[in-house]
Amino acid sequence: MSILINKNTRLLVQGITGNEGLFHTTQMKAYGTNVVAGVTPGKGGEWVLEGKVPVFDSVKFAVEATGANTSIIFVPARFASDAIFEAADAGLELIVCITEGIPVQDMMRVRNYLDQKNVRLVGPNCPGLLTPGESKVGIIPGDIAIPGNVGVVSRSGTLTYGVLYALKLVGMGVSTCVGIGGDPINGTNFIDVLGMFEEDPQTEMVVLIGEIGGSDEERAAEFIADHLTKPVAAFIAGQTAPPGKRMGHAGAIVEGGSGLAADKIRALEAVAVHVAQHPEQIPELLMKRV
Amino acid sequence: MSILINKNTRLLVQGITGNEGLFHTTQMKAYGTNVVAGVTPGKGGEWVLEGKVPVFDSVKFAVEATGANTSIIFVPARFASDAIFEAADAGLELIVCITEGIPVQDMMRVRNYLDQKNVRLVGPNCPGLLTPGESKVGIIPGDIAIPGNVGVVSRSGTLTYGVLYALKLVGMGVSTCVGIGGDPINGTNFIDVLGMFEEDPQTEMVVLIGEIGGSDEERAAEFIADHLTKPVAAFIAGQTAPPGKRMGHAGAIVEGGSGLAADKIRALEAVAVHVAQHPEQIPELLMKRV
Amino acid sequence: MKLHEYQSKQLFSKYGIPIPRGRVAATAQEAKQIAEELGGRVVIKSQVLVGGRGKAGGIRLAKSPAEAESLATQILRMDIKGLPVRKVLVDEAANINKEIYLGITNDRSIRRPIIMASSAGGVDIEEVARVSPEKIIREPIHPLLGLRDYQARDIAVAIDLPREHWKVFGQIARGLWQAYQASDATLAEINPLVITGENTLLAVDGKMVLDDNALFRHPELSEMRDLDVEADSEIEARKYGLSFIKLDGNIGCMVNGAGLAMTSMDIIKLFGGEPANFLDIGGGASAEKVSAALRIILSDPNVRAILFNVFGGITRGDEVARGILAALQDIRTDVPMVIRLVGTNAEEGRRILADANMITAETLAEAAQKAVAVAKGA
Amino acid sequence: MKLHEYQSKQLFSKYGIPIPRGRVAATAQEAKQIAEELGGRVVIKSQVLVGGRGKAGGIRLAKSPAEAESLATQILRMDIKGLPVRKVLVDEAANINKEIYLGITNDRSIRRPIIMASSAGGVDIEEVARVSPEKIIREPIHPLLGLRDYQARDIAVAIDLPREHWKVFGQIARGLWQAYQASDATLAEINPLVITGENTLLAVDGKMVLDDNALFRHPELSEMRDLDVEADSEIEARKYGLSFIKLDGNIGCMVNGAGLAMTSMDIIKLFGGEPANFLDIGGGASAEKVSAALRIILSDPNVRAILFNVFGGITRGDEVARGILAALQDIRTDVPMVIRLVGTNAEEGRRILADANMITAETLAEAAQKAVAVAKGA
Repeated sequence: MSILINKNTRLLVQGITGNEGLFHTTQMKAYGTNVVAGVTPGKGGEWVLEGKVPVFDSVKFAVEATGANTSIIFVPARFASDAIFEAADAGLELIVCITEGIPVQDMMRVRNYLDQKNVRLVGPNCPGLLTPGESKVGIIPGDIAIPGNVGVVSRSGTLTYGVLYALKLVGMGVSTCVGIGGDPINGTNFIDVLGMFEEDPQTEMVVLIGEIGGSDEERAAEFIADHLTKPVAAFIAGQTAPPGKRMGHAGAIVEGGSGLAADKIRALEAVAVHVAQHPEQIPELLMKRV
Repeated sequence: MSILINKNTRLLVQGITGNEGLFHTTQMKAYGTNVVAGVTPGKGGEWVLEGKVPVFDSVKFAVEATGANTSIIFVPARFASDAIFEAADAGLELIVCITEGIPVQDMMRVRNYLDQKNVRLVGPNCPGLLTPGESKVGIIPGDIAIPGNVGVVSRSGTLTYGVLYALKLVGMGVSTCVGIGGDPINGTNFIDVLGMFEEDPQTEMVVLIGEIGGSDEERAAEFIADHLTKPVAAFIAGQTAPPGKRMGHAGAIVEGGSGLAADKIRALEAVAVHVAQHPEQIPELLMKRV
Repeated sequence: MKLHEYQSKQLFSKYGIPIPRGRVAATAQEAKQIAEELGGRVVIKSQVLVGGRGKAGGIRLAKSPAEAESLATQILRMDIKGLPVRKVLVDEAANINKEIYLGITNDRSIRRPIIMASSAGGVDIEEVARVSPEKIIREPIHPLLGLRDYQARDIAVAIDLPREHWKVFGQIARGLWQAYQASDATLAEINPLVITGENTLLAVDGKMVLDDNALFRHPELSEMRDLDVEADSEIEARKYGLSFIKLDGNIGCMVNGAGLAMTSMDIIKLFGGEPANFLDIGGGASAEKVSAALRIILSDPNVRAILFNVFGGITRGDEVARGILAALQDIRTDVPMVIRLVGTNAEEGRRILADANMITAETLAEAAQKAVAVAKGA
Repeated sequence: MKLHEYQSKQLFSKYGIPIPRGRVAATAQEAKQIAEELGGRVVIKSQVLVGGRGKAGGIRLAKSPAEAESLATQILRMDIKGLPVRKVLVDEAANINKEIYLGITNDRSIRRPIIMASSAGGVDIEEVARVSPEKIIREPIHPLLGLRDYQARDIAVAIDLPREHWKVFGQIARGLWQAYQASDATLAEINPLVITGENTLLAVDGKMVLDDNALFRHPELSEMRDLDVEADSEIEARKYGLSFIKLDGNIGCMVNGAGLAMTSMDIIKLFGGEPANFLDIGGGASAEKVSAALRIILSDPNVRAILFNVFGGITRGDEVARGILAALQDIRTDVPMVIRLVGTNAEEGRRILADANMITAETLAEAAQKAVAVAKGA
């Protein structure tokens, strides 16, 4: 078992003929993900990946033709919210949006709309999902994680890779890794994923990687206290970030005293989560807990 | 029993200090309706109806202070959609909008919003509701109907009064009369009310009053065939209306062959509904059926 | 409220939709001058608020300014379906390779606007919709989110529009939606949207209908109303907030409520009469309004009887009665009047009218039968 | 992107919010002239993108044009919190009876914009929020429906605004929302919104922050960016799409990903060092971008060591490596460099850099420890 993606995932790639789309589609396919279709308006009828994946002009037509149930979005930021609406309206169950830099008001409209539909969005501005050995829907390098019993959820991208790699180096495997993205408004938050890990029999312990800004980690701490029976280790990035400075992620703005790393660490430690001083300590913290 | 309104209705009147609002509030109170509050922005703190009903500046404050659970709206058309949003956001369960002439795009936005909330809107452009002997929320003259077992649902206003009056003249009483209004986009349609009448033990037979335009009567016919065990009599106004002419109600536009009275009558008769040639025949049709 | 073609296209242009160069003219001389400015072949198009102008000869191609003048002279003398032509639009003639239909209207069954398109555009689009509904592509528009770009693209694909036109088609669809929403329209239509000989997209004809209820927030659009095409009685009625439509019969009707007004017409016919009009005085009609309504009915020389059918709710019987009395003081008339007055303050109303020499009735059926009888001179 | 007060107020005015008469001046002479035109008492306000201008002496009242000139001279020489004053706004002085706070920002916890107001407006509003949060009224705004009129009214009631001001307050709230939405702002704030001695409402100070990610659809707003107030290195960084913030330490950092970049800073501190900057080269960084990043880091004379921490995902190790090589051909430097390169195409990247004389590390901890050591001259 795993969460969100597995062998039954039939993946559609929006923006498949762009540089990034094509590169990562190749990687996903090589990893074993069942990539059934791509969409690039104006390129319908072409084929990519040596004639293995058909390209459609629209998500609706691609879904009708291939039975795709999951979409990953690589389209540029200014078109990305439309791509999410298109995927949602075409009836996909899971949408993973890699694109970074989507205007925040676009995302508020998207999220408000999706909340009335039976669809899950992961991201945007996220590295996507990896269920080692089964399926990869995103840009997480496939060779840095092995199958196992650790569920990983993170707001960060490359920082997550470091944690996965550190786990692999000590022989610890991962059930599913979910990058939820660092934007202030996104589709899936810590609580959503923690609940799924709690339900997933394969997952026996959980790693949570947060960062400064917002209060998702604090709410995750409450959720862990009330609902999680599995041990959790965490790391919070930005402990030394100067207050008020914008840190690349729109989400990483420390606003008026809230969102500080110290507060998040305190909240997590208060509910018996071990918080690492630096991310490479995570494996030993997990081993202590089990 | 009755539907939608009864002795427990605690009514709030939006636009209570206007001419119409004040006149009909007086009538409703005289009928026995429990009018607990009024709202007119800028007149909060005043009292109307000889000091019996307090006026508030906003629906939220009125609900907090009086526990109102139903609202009736008499505010002018250009402010009416805002008044509906205000009532919905204040948590009222039932909103009856009397106002006519609300722009149709306003109503599409209102209806889309309300569909995600647990609130029922009746109207706009409707005469409201009457549960004879118990409660009146609207402008239907109280003395033209007596309590009884006939449920009445209608798209029209004064035409309905004629039917109620004709029932009274032969001694037939009414459980609840619901004027759903003649606008193309409204809150409650025939099907909603027919379902409630079917559930209501007091109601033993039903009168449906339709008019040209749209296809609500056709859908009501389907619903009657599938769900109604109680006898239904009907009248459809506009049998001689010239096609394509606008008949006052925005809803009463005959568009390209659909919405014709003849089609509606055919659909209803096909499911064993007796359709009257003129509204004053309704009582005898009902008596035949029972 | 319907807009003329030239008004609709001006609005479209404001929202980025490409339209032909052209201007409106009220005289043949002006039409000639515009043709000269446009320097070549022009189309002379009658501006009347009714369909079927082309088939009636109201749209003609002129190959020279002189021909433009002579065709404009002819067209400006025409009546089309009873409407006099007072203006013509002089547009640069387009070379038409293909005609597409694109329109937005409200779909009451789904409670949303809907955008429709077809590769079989042109004058026979209604026939296409009837015979081959699958050739009409329909996309509902979310009332809060508006038309999405991907929807315009899906439509372009579905009507087999060549790829090179997708981008401009998307702009046109977005522009049409913006025009529709910003103007509170109930219909916005480009028919045909053509692919020209130069392989560009061009909105050759356009039509908009605005929501009368929303005109209060569009004063600049209200001013576009063409009073020339309405009967004087209808203009007068609108001034007083009355809903009035002139018909061909001889029994004038004054009723409160559209449903009851239609029913009154139905029942007059049922008993063998012919209504002279539809007239809804609306809710809460004041004496002034009622008085105006009566004047409008009596201005029709065909009227042989008047049926008043008022069921008080918002409208109060006493006010209606006072309105009738006031009107009868101004206008001397021998037309017999039948009145049925029930509901709110009806008793007081009947008291007020006691001396007015009117035929009274209890029920609608009785009132209609009496009106039919007196109209026939019985 | 922050807007200056004068820019924010111009935008507000466009959306119907009343603002004081006034203009911006770059010299004391201009300030004097504007004061003459305004014909009376004026306020001279430094235009710097930082809070606390008033307390720092950057906002002064002038009773005459001559005084305006002399105060402008003083203010135009000031530095406020490190930012030089290059412009002053000369506004007609208002008689202030009461100060109200009104602002809109995004509330990420409810995923909606939120409008906030307080009767205790003015410079101490943050203190009010901290000490008496109940004095701040909050109303969430539906992202698709926008601010509703009734919400503005509810706020007016809740802050005890006298009734005579409700209508104009409603217009101001609606205008602020429109400005916020139409500009893709993340903050739009009027503080104070004053009730004047003449009993009118006036937006005396204003502030807007725009969403950098949405500037592509607001070219006219992008042009308002004030390059004067940014460090050259930050302007250069934005040109290449890098996210860069200058700090006070001596270990330059070049990292891909904001979270990893923050973590790199955290871990440098953990091992006793001080980062010289935050630098996120973003996803899919090209050689050109990496090269620019390196130049920017090396332009800081404090830098004693550089830590490269790249974990390939979208970013490919080989591209990063080529970027470093390219930069090192342009810029001769003796600054020691520690590199950690893992993930997509990392192996090829390491091969490319084999001859570049860099210190390599396997783990982040190792990399940070090595960087701290070489920065201390070990």
